[in-house]
Amino acid sequence: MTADQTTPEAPGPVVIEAESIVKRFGGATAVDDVSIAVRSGEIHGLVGENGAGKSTLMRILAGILTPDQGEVRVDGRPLTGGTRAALDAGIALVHQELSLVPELTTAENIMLGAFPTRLGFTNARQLRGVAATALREIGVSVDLDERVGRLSVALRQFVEIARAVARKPRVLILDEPTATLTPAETDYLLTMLQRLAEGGLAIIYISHRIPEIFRICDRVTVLRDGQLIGTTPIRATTPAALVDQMVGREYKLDLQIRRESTPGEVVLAARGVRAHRVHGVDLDVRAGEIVGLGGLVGAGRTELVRAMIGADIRTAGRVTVTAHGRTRSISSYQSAVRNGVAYVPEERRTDGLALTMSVAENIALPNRRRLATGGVLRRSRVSAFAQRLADSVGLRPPDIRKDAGDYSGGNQQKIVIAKWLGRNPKVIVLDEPTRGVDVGAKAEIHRLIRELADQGTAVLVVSSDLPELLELSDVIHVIRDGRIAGTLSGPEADERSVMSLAAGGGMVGKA
Amino acid sequence: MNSTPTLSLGPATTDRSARLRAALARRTEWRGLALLAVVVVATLSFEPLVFTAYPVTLGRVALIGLVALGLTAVILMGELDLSVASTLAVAGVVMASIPNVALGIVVALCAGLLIGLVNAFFVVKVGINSFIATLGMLFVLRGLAFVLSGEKPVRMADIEAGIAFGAPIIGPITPRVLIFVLVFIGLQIFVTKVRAGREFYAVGGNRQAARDAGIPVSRRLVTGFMLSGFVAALAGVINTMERTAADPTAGSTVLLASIAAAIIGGVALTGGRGSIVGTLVGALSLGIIEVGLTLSGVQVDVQQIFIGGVLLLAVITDPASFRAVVGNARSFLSGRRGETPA
Amino acid sequence: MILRTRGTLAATGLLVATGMLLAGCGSGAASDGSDGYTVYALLPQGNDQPYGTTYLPPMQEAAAKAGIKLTITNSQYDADKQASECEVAVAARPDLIILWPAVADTVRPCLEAAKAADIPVTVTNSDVIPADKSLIKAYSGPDTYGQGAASAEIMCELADGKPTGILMVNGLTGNTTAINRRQGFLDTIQKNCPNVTVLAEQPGNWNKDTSQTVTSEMLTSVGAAKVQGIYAADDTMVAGAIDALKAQGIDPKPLLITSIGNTKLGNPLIKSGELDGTIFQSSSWDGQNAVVVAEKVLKGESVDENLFMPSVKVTAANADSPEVAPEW
Amino acid sequence: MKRGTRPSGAQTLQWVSERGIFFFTAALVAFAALFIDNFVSIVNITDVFHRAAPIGIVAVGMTFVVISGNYLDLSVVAQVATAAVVLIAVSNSAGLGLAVLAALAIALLYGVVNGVAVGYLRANAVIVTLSTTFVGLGILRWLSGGSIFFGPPDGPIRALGQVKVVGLPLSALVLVVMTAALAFLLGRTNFGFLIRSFGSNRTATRLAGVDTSRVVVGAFLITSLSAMVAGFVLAAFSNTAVSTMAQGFDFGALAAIIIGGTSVFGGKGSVLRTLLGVIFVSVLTNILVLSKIGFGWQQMAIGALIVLAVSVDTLARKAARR
Repeated sequence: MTADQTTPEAPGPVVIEAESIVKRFGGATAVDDVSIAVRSGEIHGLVGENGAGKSTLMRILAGILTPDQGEVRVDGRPLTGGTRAALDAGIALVHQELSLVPELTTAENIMLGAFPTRLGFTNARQLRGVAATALREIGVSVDLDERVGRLSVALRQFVEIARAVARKPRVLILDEPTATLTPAETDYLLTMLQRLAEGGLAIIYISHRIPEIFRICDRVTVLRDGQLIGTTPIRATTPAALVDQMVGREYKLDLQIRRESTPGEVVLAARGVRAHRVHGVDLDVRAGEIVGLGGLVGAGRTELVRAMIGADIRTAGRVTVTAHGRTRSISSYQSAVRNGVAYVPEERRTDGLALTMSVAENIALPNRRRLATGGVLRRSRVSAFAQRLADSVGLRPPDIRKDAGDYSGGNQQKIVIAKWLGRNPKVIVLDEPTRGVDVGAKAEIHRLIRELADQGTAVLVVSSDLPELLELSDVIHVIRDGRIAGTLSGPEADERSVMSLAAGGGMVGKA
Repeated sequence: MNSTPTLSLGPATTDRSARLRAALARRTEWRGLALLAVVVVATLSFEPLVFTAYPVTLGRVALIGLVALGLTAVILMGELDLSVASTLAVAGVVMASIPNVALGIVVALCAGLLIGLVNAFFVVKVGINSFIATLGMLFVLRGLAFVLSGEKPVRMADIEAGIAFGAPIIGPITPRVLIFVLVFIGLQIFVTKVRAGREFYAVGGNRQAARDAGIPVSRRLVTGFMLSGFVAALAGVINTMERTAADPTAGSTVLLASIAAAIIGGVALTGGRGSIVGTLVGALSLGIIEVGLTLSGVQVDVQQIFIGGVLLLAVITDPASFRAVVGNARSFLSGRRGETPA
Repeated sequence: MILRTRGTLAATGLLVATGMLLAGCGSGAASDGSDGYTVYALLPQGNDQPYGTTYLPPMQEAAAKAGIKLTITNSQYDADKQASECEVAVAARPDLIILWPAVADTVRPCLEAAKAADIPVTVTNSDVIPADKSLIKAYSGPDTYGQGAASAEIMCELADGKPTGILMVNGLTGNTTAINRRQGFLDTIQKNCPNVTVLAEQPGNWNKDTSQTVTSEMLTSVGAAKVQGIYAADDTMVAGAIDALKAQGIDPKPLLITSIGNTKLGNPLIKSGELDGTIFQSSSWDGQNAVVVAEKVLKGESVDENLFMPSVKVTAANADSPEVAPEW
Repeated sequence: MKRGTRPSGAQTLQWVSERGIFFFTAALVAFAALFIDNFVSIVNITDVFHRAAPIGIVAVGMTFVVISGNYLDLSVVAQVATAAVVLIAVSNSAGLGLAVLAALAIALLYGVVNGVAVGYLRANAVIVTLSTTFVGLGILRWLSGGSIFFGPPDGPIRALGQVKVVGLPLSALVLVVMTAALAFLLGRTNFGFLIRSFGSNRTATRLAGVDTSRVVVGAFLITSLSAMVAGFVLAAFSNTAVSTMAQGFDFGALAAIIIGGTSVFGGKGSVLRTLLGVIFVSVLTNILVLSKIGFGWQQMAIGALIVLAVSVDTLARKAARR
């Protein structure tokens, strides 16, 4: 525990190394001749756009996938034998998608796959004991007997980390652990990781968030298109250089580029909205205005927007949409859609797209009425319509006959937006529009959102990505405990002001 | 030194009543228990004989429930075994065809395990959805039962052994009920206390997670299907012993009754949710209704209308259904009035 | 959590209401008080099948006349269900049990249980196997084996010693009646007229449409020219078989066609000459005598071991006779 | 990601596997035509259609429920029997027109009850349709008394059953017309699009502003109406009706749908595939009967075929992915 901050590089011997790894899926090469070595006590950043092969490489390290070529060595010994062997060798992976079993308890989830047994029977006392120790180690308190399905998203993320820690790993791999966390939680997590590394753990940290990499990593490896671009000590690089390496071109993060906006009439108006985790919210969104909703995960932002548009049950309150001088009340989700509301949900894979259907069909879905004559869909009209929209959102490749499931996260999000563009929405509600999306696609999605607003659409954005929120929004409402804790606009809106409202005055972590 | 910073992300339940409430809310058997309570109350009021003649009732429950218990193991993993009824028939025919009773039982039970293995092979190795694989096996095994039996009932060689088997052994408890209770206890312990059984929930609740955590998912699936096959074969053996002959058409109503028992008891067909106790509760409800109606001499068509009605009520009174109805009604009303009540 | 609890409560409420309803209906059915005999009749069919439908009313009528309180169950040919109903019946301690075995081979334990409880058992419609005869008081009903045999006798007479190839349409696979009739028919032609040979056989599942399809297919399979006759295990199926012949442009009249039943569907076919012979089975005789025999046993009167329904052969000669008026 | 060139062998395999049912059916028919005596004759082809038509009409309708991701509709057995009995019994006493209307009303009732329970109340389709089977068959038997109903030998129902179109029975034409109509409905109309979309992802479909509960009701209604037509066809074919008809149509139709290649998880599949699945099973059963093979073996063959067809499909997909 002695704070030895003076040796940030090469703190210990190499624990895990992968040499010349190649992995193909079907015809596509996901990882192409990549080598990486991580030392004990090191936090090793791994960055790259979506589809760069980060997750595949990590799954190979964790024994979930077998490489087509090359080998993984732990302490110089080749690793073969799948997940089990990797676990035994002390490799723990915290997944990007939550990999918990909702019906099992917190303790059982932490010990999943490693239940202590006596004669085949699980040893409940030992199980809870080890789980409790792991939770204590990461400093999170959770009811050990609660079903994980009833925990908040953030808690589940920490339970997952506790599971990795409980195995006393020598290598801890985290794949975008902060994607669902609020800044305060992120801050806590990063501090915790540094502490774990000081204890001699080798950590591989994958993130899209460049500042996090610079805050905790000792070295960083960049992947692009499945190939290794390079590994550099963090002090020898800059955020800009790193982004350039990731995208392979000169790229500027358009932070702080705010839009000139001249909002019009109020289009979306909510009064006294109450719902599960929402305790009375009044909210207006004007034509051509981008309203951001900030706050911690679990503060009730998603619940608020879903209740507003009728996607979830609203227990009280009135929400109206005004278009062409007529004001209509939203009583159900369908009435919301009928009156010009578009909704881009948080979970695009499970809620936004029919993955086994073509891009064209996904785009046609909300527009089916106008594409049909007497209830019969016109194929040529559908494909022309879908193609036009796919092109307008910059879908790559722009093949509308492919299944939506064949596209990467960023492109999938573009499809979701495209299908709503066809309706010329009066209001568009976007929940975490760029979560898990690579840098390039993120910029394009931001461009689309701005264009919509410029055309007079009322835009409501929920985001945990603070720079994104600040960059996009004309007005930011910060939600705390299901209520609006404060409203910020113009120069007063910055990271500090949003955070202090979100956390309830007393700012957590360092300034 | 040891004071690590902590993060509070939600209430860690501490007080006793909250704990109890949380523990109760976790259970999945409420709907089944509600139905059972109603059935018991109703039966007590019009046909108390059901309970005074409890060995009969237990016998019927054991008949409906035994196969359902084995099936639950498979359903917990998010799979389905439609071949159980046919397995029951095949095992019965196999057993009755072998002159030596003990040998017959062993071979029949092995046949059940083998059938489970074959089902598992198609599901695990070939990668077919279990609904389809076992639907195919449903036909194959039913056909096999006819082929093996020459399309007619097969009498046991040793009828006396069968008759002795049907007699009560401990008080009024017949071996069938005893075996049912033992299987129930065994499976209950298996899925709550044994590591492999506990992991069934992981396989059904989040298969990828189970795999990533190093749980041998394939082996668990094989275990589950073999359990289901074994229990179905056991039911076939018991039926044959008790009837002193194997009927190749046996068990025609068993499949749907077992699935119904499991679902009434709160076992989710999507996997990962439910319990062995729930299935028992479901089987008890169905058994008591049936015996009660039979005892009071209700005609079979009217019985069917009752049972179907109760089943329909039980399945549409799921809390999720209520939420859906309440939601719909609320939206409808607020749509009408243009405003929702504060 | 709150919603969940509320949902459960509401569910319970609804279920309780149903339960009350059930209880209300049930109590009406369970009236008692008469000091007559109580009898359980364990049948495998009832109002769900044509035969049972016409079997039940005469049975209930006879019971009412004899002052017998009759409780009827219907196991729908499920041996396990019938076994459980038998346990229920034994537990209820009636004065007598009337049994119509769902699967004859499986009723031994039921008979043993009844004997242990000192409840006499009479059997109706389908007899128990010979080994179990000692456990029952009496049997009344058709001789299903004998019906097959009688139908075969008509066939033999018609074939008149000439080599005759026939098709056979059986009942539902695995069903006791189907098995017995088939066996009776096969045994008799083997014994009486080996000149009759079965060219092909398939189950017709007691259905007219299934029978028509399989008959047509069997005709194709063996070659229609080689087929000189058809035996079907009941009149419904023979009607389908005759339709199959007609559909292929074959006149059924010259062919030797026999079946069992003389039902409302079969009788006109006899009269039109398409069906050459069938065996009359009176469902009302069957139902009535089930109770008559039971009553005799209850009163301690002596009964014959077997009271066989006369297996009356019906041909064009006696098709109009009131004695064989079709009942169903 | 870089795209390599896919080995052509695997590509071919996948192409074949996606069209498996077309090849299987063609191969089986070719085999039968070559090696089974009298297979190719108008009489025998008529028999194949007699086998295929009633269950096929049920299956093409039930495809809607399967594609919508709701497993199956077990109550088709009760529905077919009810429609047949109502058609004959009511037309005997009150005329054909009223009989059809009554059957239609009952079919709509079935569709609405099943659909509302599954669509609006989110209840499990297997249990819902199992309960409606119990209730429906119970009521049918209670009211009909289990009697066999038969129409007059010169009645309109009999006449319809005897009509031939280009040498084939009217039921074959009904099957083809139903398939074509339902294929159009599923493949080309908004309603069919919503069924497929709902089967592929119900949440996404709801969030596109679709009244998904109504879509489910629609799927069950289509199934019910098809079952009604199947009941009519069955009644017209034999001119008789009884409550024990159509046994095994539930899993039989499902087997045909699966052999056709429609996914039980919903989203993927087509009505034409179901038709081929039905024809495949009917031809196979026909061949077995023609070869004098007994009932037990027939069942085994059908079961083995389900497993085989799906195994080949799955393995080919795996191979193609490699």
